[in-house]
Amino acid sequence: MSRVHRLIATALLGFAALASAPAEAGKADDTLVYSLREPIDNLSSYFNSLSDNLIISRQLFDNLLYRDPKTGDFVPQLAKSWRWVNDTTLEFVIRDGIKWHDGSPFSADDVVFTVNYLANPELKIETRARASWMKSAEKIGNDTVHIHMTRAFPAAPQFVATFLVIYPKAHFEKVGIDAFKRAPIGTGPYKIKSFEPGKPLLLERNRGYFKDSPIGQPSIANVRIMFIPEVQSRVAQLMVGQVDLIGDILTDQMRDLGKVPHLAVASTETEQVEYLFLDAIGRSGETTPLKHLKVRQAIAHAINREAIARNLIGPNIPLAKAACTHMMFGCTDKVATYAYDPGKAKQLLADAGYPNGFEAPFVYLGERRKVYMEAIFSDLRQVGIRVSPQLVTFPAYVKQVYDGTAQMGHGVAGGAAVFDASVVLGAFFDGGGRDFARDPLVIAAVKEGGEVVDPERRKAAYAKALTRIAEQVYWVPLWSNSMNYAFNKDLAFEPPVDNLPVIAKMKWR
Amino acid sequence: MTALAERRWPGAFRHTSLVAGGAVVLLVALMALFAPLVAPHDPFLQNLDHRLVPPVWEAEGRWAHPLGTDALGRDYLSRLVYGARISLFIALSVGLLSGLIGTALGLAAGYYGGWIDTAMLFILTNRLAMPGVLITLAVVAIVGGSLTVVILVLGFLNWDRFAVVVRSAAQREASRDYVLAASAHGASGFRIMLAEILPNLMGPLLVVLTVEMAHAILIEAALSFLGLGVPPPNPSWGLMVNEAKDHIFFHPWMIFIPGIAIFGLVLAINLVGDGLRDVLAPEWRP
Amino acid sequence: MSLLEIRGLGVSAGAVPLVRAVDLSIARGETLCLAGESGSGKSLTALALMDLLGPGLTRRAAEARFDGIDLLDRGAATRLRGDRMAMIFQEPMTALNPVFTIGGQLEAVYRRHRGGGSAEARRRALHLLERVGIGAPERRLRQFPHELSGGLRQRAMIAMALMCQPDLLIADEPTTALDVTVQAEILRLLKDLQNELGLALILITHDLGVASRMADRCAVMYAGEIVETADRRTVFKAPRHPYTQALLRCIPVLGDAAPGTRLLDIPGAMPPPGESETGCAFRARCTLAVEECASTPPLKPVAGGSARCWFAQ
Amino acid sequence: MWRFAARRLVLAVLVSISVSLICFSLLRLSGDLARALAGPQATADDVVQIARTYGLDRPVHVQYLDWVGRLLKGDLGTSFFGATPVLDAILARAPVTLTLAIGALLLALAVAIPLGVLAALRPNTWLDRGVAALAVTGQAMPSFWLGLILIWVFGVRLRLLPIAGSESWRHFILPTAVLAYSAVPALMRLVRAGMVEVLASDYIRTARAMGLAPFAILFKYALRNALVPVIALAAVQLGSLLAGSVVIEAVFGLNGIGQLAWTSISRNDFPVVQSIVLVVSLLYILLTFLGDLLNAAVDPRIRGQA
Repeated sequence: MSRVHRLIATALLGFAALASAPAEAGKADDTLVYSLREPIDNLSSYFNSLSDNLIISRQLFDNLLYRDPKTGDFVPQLAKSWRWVNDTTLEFVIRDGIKWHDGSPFSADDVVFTVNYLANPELKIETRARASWMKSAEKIGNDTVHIHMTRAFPAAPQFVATFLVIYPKAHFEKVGIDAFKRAPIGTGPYKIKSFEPGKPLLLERNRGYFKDSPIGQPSIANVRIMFIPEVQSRVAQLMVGQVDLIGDILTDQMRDLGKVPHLAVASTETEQVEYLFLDAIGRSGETTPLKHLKVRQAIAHAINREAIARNLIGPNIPLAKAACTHMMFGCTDKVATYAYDPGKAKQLLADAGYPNGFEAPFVYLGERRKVYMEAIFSDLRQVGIRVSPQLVTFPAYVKQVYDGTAQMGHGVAGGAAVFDASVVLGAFFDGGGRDFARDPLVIAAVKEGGEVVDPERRKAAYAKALTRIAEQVYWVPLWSNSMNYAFNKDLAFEPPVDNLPVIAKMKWR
Repeated sequence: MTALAERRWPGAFRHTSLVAGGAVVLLVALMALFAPLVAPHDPFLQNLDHRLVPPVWEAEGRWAHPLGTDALGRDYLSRLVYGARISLFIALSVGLLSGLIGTALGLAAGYYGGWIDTAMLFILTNRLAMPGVLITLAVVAIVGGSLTVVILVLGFLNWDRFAVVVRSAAQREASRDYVLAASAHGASGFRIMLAEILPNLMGPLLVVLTVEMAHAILIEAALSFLGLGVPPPNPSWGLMVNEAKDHIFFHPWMIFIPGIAIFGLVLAINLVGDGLRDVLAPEWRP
Repeated sequence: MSLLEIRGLGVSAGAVPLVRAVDLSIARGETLCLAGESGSGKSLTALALMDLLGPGLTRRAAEARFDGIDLLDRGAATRLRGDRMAMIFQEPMTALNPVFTIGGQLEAVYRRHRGGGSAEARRRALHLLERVGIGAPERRLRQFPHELSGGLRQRAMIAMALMCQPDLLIADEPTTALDVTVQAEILRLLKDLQNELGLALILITHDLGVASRMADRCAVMYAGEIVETADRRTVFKAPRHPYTQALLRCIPVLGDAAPGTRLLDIPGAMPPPGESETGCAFRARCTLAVEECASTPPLKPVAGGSARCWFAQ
Repeated sequence: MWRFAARRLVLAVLVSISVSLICFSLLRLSGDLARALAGPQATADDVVQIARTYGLDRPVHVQYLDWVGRLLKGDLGTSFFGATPVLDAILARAPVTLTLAIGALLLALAVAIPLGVLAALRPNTWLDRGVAALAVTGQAMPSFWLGLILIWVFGVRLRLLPIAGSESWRHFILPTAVLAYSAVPALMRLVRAGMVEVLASDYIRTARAMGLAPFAILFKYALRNALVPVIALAAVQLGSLLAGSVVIEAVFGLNGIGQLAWTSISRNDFPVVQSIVLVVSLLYILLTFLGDLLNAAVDPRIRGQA
């Protein structure tokens, strides 16, 4: 082609691009456009700890177990049945007839391979904690697999259902991890149509998805996943119809978007609990006022959790009474509670020797929490506690917590779709780096709950710990973390409590 | 004579700009100084029952909150008034800190020359090669944002213009007769720099100071926009933009007000700077 | 018939007149010196002739003809510039474009007015560089201005001005910025070239020594006006205007002044432009000034020329 | 010329070395990396394991030398997240950022040069004043704010342009315009000042006296001289546009290097952060080096100085 021809062709193409409207999302072309936050380089949830990656994994892969969000029960997915063999061994019987996206059959070997691959401590995965409970896997007969654990780990079924997506042994061994991260093959309801870092991820329905899957059959033909970090841009795209579904928006934005005619909104509580932690043992310095129980009680009384939750968190989000959410196994609400009472808070401060209040740094994470965090600061300010807030990044936050330099702060506990009180208590009240109470009584109870498998004994142990935490106000539990979604009215969508939407369950109305 | 006049921006414009810019800066400074008298409400007082009240020119606005209220029901006008304090404080502190560093380096390099000059130029090249925005972000992300951190980081990163200007001015002044005379009388290099050369650099220094102040306000706003600037509940204008951006599509006035305040103040400071340059140091026109 | 004929030329910056009512004429082969203190309007007069005034400056004239061509017609003036009228300047250091070679700059002038290939232009440039006394012209053509000394640059400037064989050369203080020895060489070169090429030369200088050596006729300017114009003999032996007389008193030996002698010692200063609208501009410094001088004197014809003074005879 | 280039090259190498050292030490100031990497559910054993796998338990100077050694082999290391080679991550995103930065620079030059020239040709006119106003407002405009407002106007209200993403050239219109607007003032002032100075210079008067064509005088003689400093500034500006694209990329959802830098900063992905800082610095050094050479090519006086 001559240079002139090329120029003309380019010009015409440019003109065509200008003339054509931007790709609209929606029902008409049976393409769901879902806007996520963080751009991803690879599609392996083991080699990428971003929560958005877990969402994508959900669509491409299956787990051995699936947790029914309605009942909270673990139902078999890739497995046909499962049971505890002993405190450190789980047994799974594998379904037959399931096929990988490339048509090859799924087998017990794939499960064994995946577990053993991840259990290798030398493997460079930054989501090590998701795998470190597993020691090895062993094939018992044709379709039965045992997973051996490194320690007694009662939350194992939860981890299996949430994190342990199964990889294809033969394909993985053929292409290697680097190629697999870019073009993975799963058993899941959707398969990859195209993936280039920096571009939207295109998925298409897996027509050969196995019939007995507890999540049902995928209904929407095509999925286009975009990555847009700035929440306003996501909101704007939804408003102009370029996107069908967005999550992680502020309550105020959700309310406003709900007024837009072609949009619908939904909000759900999640399995995470938000809390304030208080340095009750003086890790940050012997002189911290927070060592006084009365000061901690004053803080609990000073915050108008009800008003903040109603106005800024969301209409149906339950307040947390204890250091857990009601969805977690082992949680209880039969603990001491502290009603909003600024007068009493001032009195308690005066009794503790701080009639004029005090100043303290306050560390927290998360840009989108800023608004209600400010409301909390303002309430504290009313009773004389002047906090200097530090909105930091995750590493800086972790450092302050582990080093014990933080006096007080906000946190979100639980999560990563683990519905078990151990995920809160085992992490924050185990006497370790993140424990600002280091109360022997609590530590012992938490240890017990984390090791025994008997549900009733676990419940009792956790109740003991939670009661003590509330009495001593080691934490001020706030409310369940919530997640807000807005979406195209044509889309039938129910927000999942585990923050991991399953596209296979969505339909066009 | 014509060449000199042509070098500057138009004469009439120059004067109006200096006057107009100066008036705005003065107004903002007064507002900041007498914030408690000017602001109708406590800028920190939240009222969750009166959130997102629009400003008076909107249909549901009321005079109790002339510029409306923010997402926590705090009076927007009061926050704007108190925010002027923070913006000006940051601008001045960063300007002075970077001015101190840059002037010291520039003076030493320009006056002594030789290896000191070479060393300074090397440091300067290094500084210019470092992506300032990225470093600022990284440092603030690591240590956490606070007024002090923001001022220190910006102060330590933005001295280059001072150093460049002071260095060449000092080189020129160092060869003047009065410096030679002082040096012949046995005055020390340090004394000559401070007592003889520095006073003669006030014009260009003042001009660079305005540039850096304007720059500091913009950078702080950008940091706050990314959530790494001055921490809440301080009513920094950048933070107000940051908080308002959540509401841009439904309550656009929220982002317009602090955005225009930043734009206006920076514009005014730049106008003052341009005017000062024409008056004090025409040779420093870019 | 004279080559250049100017009547009533004025230059003003807005409403402020800088040069007023200048009449000039010059014949082929003649040298006219425009003399006067700095700020007297000599250079502006020359720039106005060439239509080279900077922005903000305007010129007007009753009549301006070059070889019968109307210079007030801008297009005509533009076509003449560099072709039949050329000009060289005081600062050889800055008058040449630093980013082009000497050869490139010379050739551009030739090609602009004569067209033709670059080979022809190059031959012409080589010839002229040789003619103005630059050694190794081949090499110089490829050099940049900053590689040449001040004297060489001025020679290159002269060569550039002569590229198209002009009829008139205006030299604005061509030697002021140069060393004394180089000055004499350049002046000699100009004189030789003039004789050889039959150039009309307008030489602008504040140096009466230069004027007395070079001029056929001399026009003395003061505060934007020509105060006396006459042949060299009259100006230097029998000046009629008190200003010219005062100037000459400053030079040690009349008519025999060495180049480089400066005009220095007339008490007082020239009035700034726009200050006095009427009256003789020199009266504040004039020892002869009387009441009559408050009204503007005409340029009165006197023996050998004319002078703008009530007392001139 | 060669001596000039060689001297600049030595300086460039020295600066590169010290920049690498500064980058490395600056970013080691922060917290315990292994812990941050390990995530919220990690146990103490997990943390130790991670420190060992990533080599974070070695002395700092060993880590630095190791890093530099690999750098020289073209290995920028591996991201802590996703185990992606940093070079791949940067290269994958480079097209977006380079399109944005170069586009913005070209747009800025396309605006700044004609307007600067026009303002210089017509000083003290309304045109000149308008250009001055454009420069002053451009300097005072918070770009993230302008970006959001433009999204609101063109994306949401008028629905003329896409809001976020980088799929077609239409996606680049708004971010390029916003970024260019911030670069225009400095360039335009420089062009105007340079043109005013050059037009008033003796050699332009000479050119006019020699009767050269006005068009040629303006474009061949004057502009070429006035653009000498503009070249250097443009090279510097490209560097700062790359760094400045952090905010713009966040606003417009462009997945470029700025975005990579920002996400990596917020999760302390050291290998990525320090590589990006280094790459941007090296690019700046390279650009100024090229700018110097280009200047020398245009202006023979600079060549002579060395």
